[in-house]
Amino acid sequence: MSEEEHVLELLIGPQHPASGHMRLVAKVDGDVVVSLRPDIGYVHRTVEKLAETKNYIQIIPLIERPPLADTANHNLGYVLALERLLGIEAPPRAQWLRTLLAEMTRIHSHFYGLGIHGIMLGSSTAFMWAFWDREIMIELAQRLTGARLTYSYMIPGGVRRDLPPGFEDEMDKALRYLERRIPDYHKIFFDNPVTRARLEGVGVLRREDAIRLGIVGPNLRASGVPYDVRKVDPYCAYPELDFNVVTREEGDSLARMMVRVGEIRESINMIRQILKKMPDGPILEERYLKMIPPKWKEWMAQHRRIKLPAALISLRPPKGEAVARVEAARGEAVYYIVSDGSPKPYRFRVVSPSIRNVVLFEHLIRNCRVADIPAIYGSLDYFPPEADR
Amino acid sequence: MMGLLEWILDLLLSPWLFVPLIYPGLISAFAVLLFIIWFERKLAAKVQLRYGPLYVLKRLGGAIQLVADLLRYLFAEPIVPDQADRLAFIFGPILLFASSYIAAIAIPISYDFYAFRSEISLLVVLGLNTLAPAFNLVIGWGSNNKFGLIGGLREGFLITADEIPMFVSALAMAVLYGTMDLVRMVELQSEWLWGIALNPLAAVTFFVLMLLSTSRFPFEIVEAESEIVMGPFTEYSGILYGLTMGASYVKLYVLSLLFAILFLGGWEPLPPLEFPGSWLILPGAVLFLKALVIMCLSVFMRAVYPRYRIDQALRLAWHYLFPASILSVFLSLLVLSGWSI
Amino acid sequence: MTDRRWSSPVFRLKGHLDAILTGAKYLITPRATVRYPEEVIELPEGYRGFIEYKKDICISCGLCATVCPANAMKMYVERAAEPGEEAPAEEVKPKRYPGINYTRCIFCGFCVDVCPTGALEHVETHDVAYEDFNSMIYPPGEFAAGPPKPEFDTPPRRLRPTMDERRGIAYEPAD
Amino acid sequence: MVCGISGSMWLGDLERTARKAARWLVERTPIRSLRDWGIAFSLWPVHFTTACCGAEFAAASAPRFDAERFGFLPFVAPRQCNLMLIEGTLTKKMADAAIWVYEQMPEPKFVIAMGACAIDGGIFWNSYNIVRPKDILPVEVFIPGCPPRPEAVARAVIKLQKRIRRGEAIGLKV
Amino acid sequence: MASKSESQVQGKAEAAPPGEIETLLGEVLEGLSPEISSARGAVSVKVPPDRLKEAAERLKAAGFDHVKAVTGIDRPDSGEIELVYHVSSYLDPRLSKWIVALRTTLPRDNPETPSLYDVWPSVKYHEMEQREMLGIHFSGHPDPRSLLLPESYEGVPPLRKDFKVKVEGINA
Repeated sequence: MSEEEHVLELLIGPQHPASGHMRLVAKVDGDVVVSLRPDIGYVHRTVEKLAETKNYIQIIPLIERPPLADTANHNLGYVLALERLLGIEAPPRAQWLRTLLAEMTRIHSHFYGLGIHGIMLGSSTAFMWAFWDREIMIELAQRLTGARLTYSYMIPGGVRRDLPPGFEDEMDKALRYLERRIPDYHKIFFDNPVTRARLEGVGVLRREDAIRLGIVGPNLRASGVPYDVRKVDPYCAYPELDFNVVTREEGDSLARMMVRVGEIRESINMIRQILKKMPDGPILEERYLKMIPPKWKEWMAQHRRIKLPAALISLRPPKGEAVARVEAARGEAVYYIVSDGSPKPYRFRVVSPSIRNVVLFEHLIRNCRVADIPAIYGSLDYFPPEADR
Repeated sequence: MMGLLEWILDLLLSPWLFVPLIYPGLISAFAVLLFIIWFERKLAAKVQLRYGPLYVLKRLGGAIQLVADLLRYLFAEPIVPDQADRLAFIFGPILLFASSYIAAIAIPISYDFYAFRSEISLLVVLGLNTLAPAFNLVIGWGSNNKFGLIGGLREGFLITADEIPMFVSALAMAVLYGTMDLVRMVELQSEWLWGIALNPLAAVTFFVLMLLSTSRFPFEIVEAESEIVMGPFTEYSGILYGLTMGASYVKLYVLSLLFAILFLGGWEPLPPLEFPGSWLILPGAVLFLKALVIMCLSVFMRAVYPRYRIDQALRLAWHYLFPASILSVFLSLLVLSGWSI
Repeated sequence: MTDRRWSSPVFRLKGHLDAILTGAKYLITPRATVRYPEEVIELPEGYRGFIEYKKDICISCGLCATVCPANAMKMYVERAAEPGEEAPAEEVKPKRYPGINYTRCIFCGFCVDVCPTGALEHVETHDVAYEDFNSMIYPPGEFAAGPPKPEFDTPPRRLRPTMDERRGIAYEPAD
Repeated sequence: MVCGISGSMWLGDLERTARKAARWLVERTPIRSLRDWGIAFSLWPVHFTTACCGAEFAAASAPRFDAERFGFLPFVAPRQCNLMLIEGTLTKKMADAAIWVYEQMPEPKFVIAMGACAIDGGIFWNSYNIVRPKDILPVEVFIPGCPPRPEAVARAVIKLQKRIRRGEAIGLKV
Repeated sequence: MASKSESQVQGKAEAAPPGEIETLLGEVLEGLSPEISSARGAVSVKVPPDRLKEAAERLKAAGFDHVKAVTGIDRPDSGEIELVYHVSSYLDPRLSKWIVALRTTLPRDNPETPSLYDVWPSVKYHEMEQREMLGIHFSGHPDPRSLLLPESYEGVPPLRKDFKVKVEGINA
């Protein structure tokens, strides 16, 4: 028989319980997937082109939409690139606040990934629990920033709000709750023999392949490459934080999941350190702070937030270009801005972690079983809007 | 007039109509269906720290959620895809549902109330039960959908993997009791011990296989939504879908009744009662409660487990459950010889 | 690095038991749900919900419309009196006021933060759904009339979330 | 998966008569209000995530907000669902799929547009690759926000329930 | 060169003495007429288009094992499209600190360049994206499909400057 005669082409998605916002074209021989081709672009919202029509500050909300669960890290990446372009730096307290929100976002983004992985394996409890524990961090982030997910918190030169009163105590209780919960997750999901059977040895990404294909984030670290931008090229408050880069050697789906769990633990530790070491001081760079009308000073101190100075609306960075990279929850995000001196960027490039990981679909989901498609997909924590931008 | 009413009542209460139509047949099967699906959702919701269906009837915790769902199915547009095999598509679910519940007719509900009593009534129940998965195959093929086809094929693999060990573990009990007559089995359990104490291995094996054959978690493989949408039922809408969804629960109900009779002493500890009327209600209720507990335990697994891959389920069935069922036969012999010494 | 213990059936059996027992444990754990239309979570101060507009202190500077990333805030020209009518000259002179278009608004709060007089402010309301597309567009007059309000059949209980070590988020009555 | 849609399982002239009779019967008040009650408490949105609002949609089904209380159960295949929630931006590529999925759903069926992007594009209003859902689908309820809070999703469901029970939303193709 | 002052502004690059990476790149790319300069956050290396692949091979051999981004920049004023490969290393901690922007310019009316897929397989999806967004033809690229845009898309590639999107003023 020719190949066409015994291979069944399955179109998984875009309407499919486990496809997300993409289509997977799987060629299936019996129960074995011969090859799989990801068909992405279903959420391509043209961020790079739209950025060319927007002022620099208006791009902040724009780049937050694609990586929705992981907004703060991407916001930070963009703002760092912009600050490099402008030649300014945020004051220390703002840097620590940024790091705080980035780690909080990492926790809830990882829970998001774990929850989606759970439902893809059929464990609705893992999904529901993860989405519940996410709410803890979301609730706290909401007190800090005023929004559930789309914080738009970091602006060039600083952050928009200061810690609300009593935040440290509340955070401490929340972190202790999360630490209590993780053993239960282990019992019902991570160490459930069924989960183990589904994930162990499934979708193994070897170390050299991970490097060759340019994989990022927990997926890379699960294959034994200790590459983490927070260590390699530290930004904000990370040089002063004590944390480990979580790695695993196996490179299978289970390892990828467990790296995320390990990173949640690390982030919990980091948040404790951040709240302990947070310096006092202004949260916006002085030159912008001076532009705010004096009549707002008292209001700002009382409400612990800042007014946007009008100068920020139409920032005009000098001609040139800047690159910044951050370790977002799903991996390294690269922001590249080319400025021609006008208030709008000349070329704006976002390289999100998901677009760099999309190659894993065709690489990993091959010669595995149909049921392994969601198991591997879930373990990648791939978020199509982030990839398509 | 009264005569007519009495005649109808008599007819209804006669075992040959009562058993297939009312209990444990159609009507109670529907009642169980309404209850158990709601209960499954509530139970999973509780483990997941939430409420589940609530506002449809708030005082009873949303207990009639399935009524609303059924009404919606009933009034939804029935769609038959152009390329489906119309006959298979329409009659598949009906036959699937019917064959899932038909085995209930061979189940006795008391020492002296049954549609028929036979020396081999256990075989009748098991045999009729094996019919249902075949219609899953028909449905999967008939709806002419790739996911349906894969789901049907999975069912095909699972039939052999679950039905054979299930037969064997049930027959282990027949070996133990020395009969295949379900009424006699209950009688013997009242003299000895409950089957679950006599042969726990067969009980556990049978229970796991029950989960497997009714596609409860962790073996919800035939309609594994994250892999193959709804498997054979992907193309079904409206009331036909309602039937396909209900079928596996009805099968679970029948198997739970069988489990209660084989292992939990049936309507024990009730002795044959003398006063009129009681022969119907009390033993039936006891049996029903036991079956209900088994069903609740089965649906609780949804809150605990992800699902196995098909090959893992097959391996589990052939590597562990099948040998376990064979072992349980020997265990039966051992117990029997121990008993007679 | 693979955990060798998992190859032992006994260890796996223990895993099954652990999972089932953990599930059972959560049968008696209190629920986390806020029953929304009856109970409402009180939002923290400064939550970025719908926007309240105080037209009397607006100075028509247009910064809000300039900063709006989604072009949802627009300046509408308004005259107190039509030209030709008998009116003081400054009332005939067109003045521009912001109106908001919730079909686009992304609730980033930039307009509120940039407003030099504090004429724009967030309210906590966030849970409104519309049946009509055009009713989501608020020209200055309607914008100034106040933010949209959700209707409740019965007045809801307001709950204030606080963190709790055992339950994650505990709620206490806010009133 | 090419599946055509056939309106009915009946054949020939019988079909028309039966349809007429069925419609007449369904339109009678007690049956009709029973039907509307059933539909209102059994709104099953199809798993069709169009963009990032899916994250908040998932949060709406999650324990803290638990939309399942309203009988709102996200379900797997379009054939079994009667509600389509456009969760955020609809790109051109996705719009084809959206129409396809909507066509596959049995009547009565409803559409809710969630998020600014699904109403008028939101921050992506001038993107060259988006479609406004109200142009291609009969949207019953709009939820503003970017993304809307889970409470707002619940609010939209309540609103749709009320509309159905008042007979304002019939969910049929005209 | 601006590298020293920039790195001080960032306050991040103290770990390596400025100039080290430029020297290294100069050695690696000797003979390919590279123009090396430090921009903010990256070290820029410009090579002629016909030397791109060779430069890539040498960088790969020097330990730059993956590509972070491929970016095309349309410059209609000079009639060119600038192509930038942001390259770095996972394994060599000395190189990981740096991002090298390997750049070249292509003519705008017929932008064609050899695909670097053979050198760095990690460019695959980036090059596909730049192809459909800017119309750059990467010869030797293994996958001819469009990536993000619908298959039926026709017209000016969207990220070219002559592709205009609608904008609105602040007035209603």
